[in-house]
Amino acid sequence: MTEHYVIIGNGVAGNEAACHLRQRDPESRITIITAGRLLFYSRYELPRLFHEDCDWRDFLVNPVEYYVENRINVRRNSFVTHVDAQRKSINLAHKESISYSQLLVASGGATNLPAELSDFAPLLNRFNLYTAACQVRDILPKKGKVVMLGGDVLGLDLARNLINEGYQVILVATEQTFWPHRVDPDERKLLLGALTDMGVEVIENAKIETIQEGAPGMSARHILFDDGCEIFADVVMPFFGLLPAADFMMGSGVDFERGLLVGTNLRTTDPSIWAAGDVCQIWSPEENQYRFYYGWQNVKKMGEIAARNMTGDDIHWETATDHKMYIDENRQIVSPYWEHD
Amino acid sequence: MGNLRQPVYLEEKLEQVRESGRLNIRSKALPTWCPGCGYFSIVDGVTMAINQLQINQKDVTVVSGIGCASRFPFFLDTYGFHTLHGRTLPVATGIKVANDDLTVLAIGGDGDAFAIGGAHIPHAARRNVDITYMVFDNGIYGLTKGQTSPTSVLGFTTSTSPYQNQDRPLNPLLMMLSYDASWIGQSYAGDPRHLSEMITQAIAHRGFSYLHILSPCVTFDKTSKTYSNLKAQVRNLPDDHDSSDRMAAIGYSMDVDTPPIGLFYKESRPTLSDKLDLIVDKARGRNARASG
Amino acid sequence: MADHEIRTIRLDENEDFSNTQSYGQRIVTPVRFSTDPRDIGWVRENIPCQTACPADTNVPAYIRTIMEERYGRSYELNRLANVLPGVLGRICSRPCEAACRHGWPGNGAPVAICHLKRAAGDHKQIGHRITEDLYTPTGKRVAIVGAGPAGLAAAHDLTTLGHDVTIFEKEDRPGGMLSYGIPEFRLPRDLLELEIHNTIRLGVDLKTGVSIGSGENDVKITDLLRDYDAVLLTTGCAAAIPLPLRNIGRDDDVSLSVDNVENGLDFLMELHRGEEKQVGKRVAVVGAGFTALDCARVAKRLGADDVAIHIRTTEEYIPVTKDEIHEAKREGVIIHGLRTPVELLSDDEGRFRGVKFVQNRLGGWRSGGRRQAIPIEGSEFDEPCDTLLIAIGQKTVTDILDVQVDLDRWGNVRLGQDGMTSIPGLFSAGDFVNGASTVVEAVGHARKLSVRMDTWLMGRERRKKVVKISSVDEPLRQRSFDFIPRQEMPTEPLSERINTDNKEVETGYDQTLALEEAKRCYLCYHKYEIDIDNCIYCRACIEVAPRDCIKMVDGVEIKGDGTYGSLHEASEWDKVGAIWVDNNECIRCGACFKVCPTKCISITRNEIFYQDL
Amino acid sequence: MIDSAMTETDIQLMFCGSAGDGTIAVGDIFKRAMAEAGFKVLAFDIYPPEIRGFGKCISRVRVTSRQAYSLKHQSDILVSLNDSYAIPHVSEVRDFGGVLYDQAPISAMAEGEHISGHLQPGQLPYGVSMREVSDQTTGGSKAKNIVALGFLAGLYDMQREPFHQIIRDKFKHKDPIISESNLLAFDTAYDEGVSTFRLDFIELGTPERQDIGSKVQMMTGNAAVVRGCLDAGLETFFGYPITPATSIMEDLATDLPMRGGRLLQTEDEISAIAATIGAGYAGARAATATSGPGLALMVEMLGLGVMAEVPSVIFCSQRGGPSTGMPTKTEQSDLHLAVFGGAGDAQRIVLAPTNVEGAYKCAGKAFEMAERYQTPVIVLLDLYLSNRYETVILPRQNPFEADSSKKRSHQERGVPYHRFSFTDDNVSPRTVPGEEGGIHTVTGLEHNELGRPNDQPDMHLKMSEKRHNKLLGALDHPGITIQKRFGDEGKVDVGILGWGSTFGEILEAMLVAQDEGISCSAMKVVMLSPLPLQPVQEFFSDCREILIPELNYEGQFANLVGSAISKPFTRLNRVPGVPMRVADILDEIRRLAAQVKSAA
Repeated sequence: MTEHYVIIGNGVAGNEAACHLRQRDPESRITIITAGRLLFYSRYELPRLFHEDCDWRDFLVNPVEYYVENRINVRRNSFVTHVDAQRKSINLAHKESISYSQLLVASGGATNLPAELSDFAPLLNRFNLYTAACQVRDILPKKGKVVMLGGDVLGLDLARNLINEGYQVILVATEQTFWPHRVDPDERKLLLGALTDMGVEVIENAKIETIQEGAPGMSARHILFDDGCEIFADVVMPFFGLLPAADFMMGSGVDFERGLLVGTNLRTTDPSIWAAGDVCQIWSPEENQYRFYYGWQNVKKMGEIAARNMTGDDIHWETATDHKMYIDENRQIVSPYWEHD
Repeated sequence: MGNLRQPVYLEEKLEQVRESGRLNIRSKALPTWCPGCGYFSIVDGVTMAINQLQINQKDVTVVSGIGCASRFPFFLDTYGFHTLHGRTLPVATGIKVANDDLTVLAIGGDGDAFAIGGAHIPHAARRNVDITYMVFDNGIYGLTKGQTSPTSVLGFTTSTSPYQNQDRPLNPLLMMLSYDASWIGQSYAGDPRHLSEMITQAIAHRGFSYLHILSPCVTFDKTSKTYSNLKAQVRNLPDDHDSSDRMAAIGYSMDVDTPPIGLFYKESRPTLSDKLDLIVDKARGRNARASG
Repeated sequence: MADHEIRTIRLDENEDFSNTQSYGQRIVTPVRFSTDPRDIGWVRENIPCQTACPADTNVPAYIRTIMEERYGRSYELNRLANVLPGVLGRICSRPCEAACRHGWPGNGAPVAICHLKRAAGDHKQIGHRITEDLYTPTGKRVAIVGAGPAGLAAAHDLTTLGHDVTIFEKEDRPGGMLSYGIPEFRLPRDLLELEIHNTIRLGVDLKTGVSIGSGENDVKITDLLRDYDAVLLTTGCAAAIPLPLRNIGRDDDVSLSVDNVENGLDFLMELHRGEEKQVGKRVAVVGAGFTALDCARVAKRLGADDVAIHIRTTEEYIPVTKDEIHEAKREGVIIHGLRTPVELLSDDEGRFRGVKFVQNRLGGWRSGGRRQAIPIEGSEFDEPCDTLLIAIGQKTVTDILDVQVDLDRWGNVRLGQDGMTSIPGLFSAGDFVNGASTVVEAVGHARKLSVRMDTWLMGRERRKKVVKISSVDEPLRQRSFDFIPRQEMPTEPLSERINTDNKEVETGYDQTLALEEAKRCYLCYHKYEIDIDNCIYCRACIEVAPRDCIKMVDGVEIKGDGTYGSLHEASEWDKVGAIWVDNNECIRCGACFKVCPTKCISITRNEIFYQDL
Repeated sequence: MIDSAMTETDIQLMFCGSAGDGTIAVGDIFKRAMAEAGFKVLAFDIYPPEIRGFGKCISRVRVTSRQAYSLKHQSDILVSLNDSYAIPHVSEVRDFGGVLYDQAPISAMAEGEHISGHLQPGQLPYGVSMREVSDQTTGGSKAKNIVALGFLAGLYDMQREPFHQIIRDKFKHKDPIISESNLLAFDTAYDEGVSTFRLDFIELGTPERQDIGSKVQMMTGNAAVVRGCLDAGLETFFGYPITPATSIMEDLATDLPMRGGRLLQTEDEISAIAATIGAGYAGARAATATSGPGLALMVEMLGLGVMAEVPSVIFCSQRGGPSTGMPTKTEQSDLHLAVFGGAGDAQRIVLAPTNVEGAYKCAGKAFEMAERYQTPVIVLLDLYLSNRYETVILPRQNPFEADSSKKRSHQERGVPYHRFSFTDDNVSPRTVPGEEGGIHTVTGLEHNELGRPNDQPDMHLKMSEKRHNKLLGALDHPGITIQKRFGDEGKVDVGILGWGSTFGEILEAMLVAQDEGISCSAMKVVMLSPLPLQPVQEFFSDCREILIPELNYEGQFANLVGSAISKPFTRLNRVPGVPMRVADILDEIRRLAAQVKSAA
């Protein structure tokens, strides 16, 4: 029997793993399962939508032929509902079940939305997927006004792009601002100052009372703060960092806290199930706790480690130092998490 | 409500069905008729009859023409011959003449029997070929997706009678009574118990037996011969009906509004094979055997 | 078969038809009573909500009566199983909903069984008539110790069985945890008092403020055993388990020695006794049950800014409803997972200033689908806070006993086969036996124990469990009902909650919502059967089936206890012995019934019924 | 002139499902809606012989702004209504094309049974809640097809209105609730489609509007036959249901009585042709329609028609043979039977249209010719042409002569009537029953000018000459193209000679070859009997290499041509039961062109 490697997730970790799996086991079957409808594309490139005429084909990391040549079956538009670790099978929402010999969970992170804002979810726009990004592009008028809640590095990347294109950006700063950077109060002050210099309007210490749809003919969104202040905006977007997207692992028996808990070899508590990327919490022997690591390079490395260990190697994740956000000579803020291949 | 009076438990019932052996007479493949088709009832009835009469499956040959009903041989585990449209009876006659030991069932729909094949019926009947001819009458052409048939009722609307059928339907039982068929009965697909009983009798009869089976076409007939209409119409022949009384049978056959089901007419007379044997005997100069 | 009898009974012998025009007429319907294990097993396998309910509530029946807008009848059907429908319609742990067939994969969300239970109570007529089947007085006297859910349930059942019941309650008001442990914003007190009163007014002698124990002024168990024919202990688990910490003794309770550190249960009980309670700005709660959540939400209402619940495992494994977690989070409560408190922190002046936690990882499985938490060495960290509420569990208090009864290794009372403790005539029920569990489990246990007590008191069994099978003429559901989404429970807006501290958060279904939700119930007590003798195997039913619920079968698994297991499907025509409704997959939509050409599909209603012997 | 801002449209959809899924029906709604919107449509359905429940159905629809001649080999969009049938066809969808399928089917399935696992990397998946939406809106799963259609229409920003109109029309004979619930299903899915982000690169574009002064219509070959019959004044029709000709009778059953005509469904083909000839004898324009097996039954009676010189029109839509063969598959293998079938020397006129518009023309002209030349006329269609949809422009003026019979001149009146008199054009003036002074008898026996039986050798010779030579007049019959040449003029390297429905594929292949720089030309022959020999011979002499592609095993048309012309040619015979692939013809053209080059 040839091995069947199944990868849940079509991002950096999953695709990096698929690539290594193919190199190390040329005979095997490799299946990537993803809820999305597209092949692997770079989310880092999405802000390009605001200054170029481009579509998803321009964001593809690998050409279509790559998947044919490497016999990587990307099952798109497929939703995993349950993983049965005992029978080594995966149930998909359309009632098909797929068996695996080794499973890599690399389903990444979903946009975090704090519970107190959950009531307003329908009024918020995301920027996590190509389709969501296109939606923002399509509804945002020229020189339109964007309100960012939180302001993690993904949001700040978008913010600097929007500013350059002449849009207005208002940042409602919270403790998740600069996520996943750990920023002390002094640093925070400096960075927020730099943001203001760049043209971002920063609002600190404000608590949102409600978000409403704007009146007809007015701006599309209306935000009210508890101190009575209000803002009108065309788009309101939450950037509170990412939460692991692995609800389908509930009940599988694999240990799970906020993310899948894995050892430094990226194996979960099930010998045939591995995890990599934003979905996993890796044990850090130095810090004596499970930790998340973000960014293209980190995640890519995880994909490689998982793939190699799945095929018999025994290599380990080494705790990476946290990246710092800094201000460059042009008074622009820079995050190492923005770097990608 | 039956299960309140007499509790039924699945495994006991399954055992009973399996023990009977009638499942073995079915094909492996599922019938391709539309779900709900009355013809399913007929397959079931035939398997029960063959089973009950303890006829060896290999000695059964089913001959049919073209049409939904004529798919029948494919759904039994017996010998079968799916011939041309309307040409069922000549083929069946040939088989019977060649081998008198076979139990030959001829199957056709109302179109196959009375439209294109109508010319053959009187001759098969008067010769008293020892076959069982079952006509599944749903009053419509199913295989060509719903046109009128010779037994479609007056006023029936189909794709070829968009201004309603203006021709009176045939009365097959009356025809058969006048064609001299030696066993004539009628049953209804919605009453599986009665149906299997009638099929059993028809097969058991020696001579040309004609069983007319009323059955709905659930796909193309939503108004005329539906289960609910037929159920409301059919009634049993009175218990005191004398099946040797042809005039009485003719009387009942004329009742098309509330068709009676049961055995209409039955007589015993030499079959085609008997007569062929007689001719052989005559040709060889021997005395004819005692007739009958 | 002797197991079956056919009787013709008047329907209103068991059912109240007072809201229909047929009252007074003789309505007869054929009914079969069966004790066949296959029929009893069917009910157990096919009515998952009822099977999951510790009190054995006939859920489909009460939801069906809501559909008929007979709220009073629905409420009474609930009372047959538990005496506190309005209470459990709010705070039940809802094991039924976890089991509900509507919540199975592919079927959508479970029916809001609990919310409907509440709706039955909310919308019954004012002056609604209560139905009690009262037995002739037996002359037996029973003493019940503790007027919590278990005590009240037992008091009700024993009274209706004809016994004279006296309840001794230590507190000023009856209700136990219901009165003292659960905040008013989850359970309004006027409702609680009404439902308790419904039991007491049957003739129960309730003595409050009477302490049972070994103290000087206490009433002694031995006295009770002497004065009564039987004594039932339902004192529950009213003692908080102390928080184990490093550097303190096993039985030391920090809540007694450190200011601003309290046991959550005591905190709630004192609050409900009417004491003024205060919390600091930052409140930490440790524990993972309803008590922990209640403490956190109360703290929020008492003015705390930051309230966090610290749990040892993760949210996935804590035994509370998801709704409750969601509401708490909406009110601003934060939940931190994988941490265990190890030390209390204090400032230079010795004042409590926070908790030292250790990071955990998940370990092996514990019973009930829960997980172990294993501390990670050296991963301690400090969490500053002003108030600590400890809600890590409750235990029984056995020092009230002046007699020696056998206990199990967890310190709970051990019962014999007949439901009796090791002391003749002394029974026990509820949390006092089972350890801290849920209200519905306490009620259910007390109910079962009452029957055993009755058997012991009377010297014979008086009732027998049978399946009552009655025919149903046609499907009572429409396919469109299956697409109604689960109706969300309306709640007070956040702004209305914190400032008006005791306003009930959930406002209840109105009649429209209740009707919509009731329609969703599959009415699993309906059983669809095919008469094989009349089936022509035409598959018309399979064609219209909404799910893979009608199967071609060649056999059925019979389990060791004589009940049915799964169907053996056949794909080859010559193996298909029957076409059969897989009632486990069946969602009772009635599509097959309508389409069958030979009308060979029948529907029966299958209900657990207690026959007098 | 095409506005440069207008996008040229050329998209092809494929609906694939099991019989009973409404595959063909949904294809029908789609193409009608597209035609309604002003596009050119070419469509062809494939379905199984079973009534329902089993078997694969495919409906392919090509939507273009300018006329297309055949279906494309790769579709832009596949809609799966049944995954097990659709999976083998996934490879027929182009890169960056879309695949629509049911997101939540009813029962659990093993790995690989769902179509989403079979998509090629470049193709784009669109999961649609077909069953669920159908269930919610109509209370059953029957409207899955409508849901798929609604989603598709929403996804590609098609206008709702044409679809609404066609759906209403489709259900107009049913309970209005059914129509409404289907519309609701369509709209619900449409909204879902609109809100679904489209990722493929399929643009519908805009239809090319022409001011043609006449309504563009979309119809099948069989429908065109019906229109031709009606425009030519058909009075009586007799028929017996047979695939793929049944719909001619079905449509006439509705339409003919509206014009005062009469239609009778006879008990078999034998009686159908008999009644047709009887009506023809009585002077009515009469016709029947059948397929190969029915024609085989009719040939005896056809012989009577030839012998008795009674006009009749027989439409024969060919399907896979011999015998019952492949009733729902297309083939061009009844040419021998149509041209030669029957007892004795029984020559008749045989017309074979190449497209839907031609089917209309031939149908109408067949009546003129039958009447004018007093003979049975067979119009030879095939399943592909009978069932395929094309948008056509029918002339505003009725192009057919109402009465083309040769009547007795004034001078001839009063003298004894010779029904079979010898004349210059070999056609005898004819009377019909009821006409004064024209009483006569016809018979299947050989006869003299009076119609009396006569078996003298010279009479049989003269009558045989008469019966054959009178048909030559049909070669110059006005108003009908009996052959036509396309492509390069004059001497060419490769010439393709074709007939019937396959000529569409031939024309597409020839156009591609021309674009590739191959000197080539194509000729269609519409009249197969009598054969227009002279233009065919000229074509042969103009072309260095000749290719004759046809959908039969024996090369029946090639045999017909080869028996008259001695020059060698190449045959291309295929019997797949489906239309010939353009690529196959093109390969052969390239091969022959290379052969010519290397010889030079």
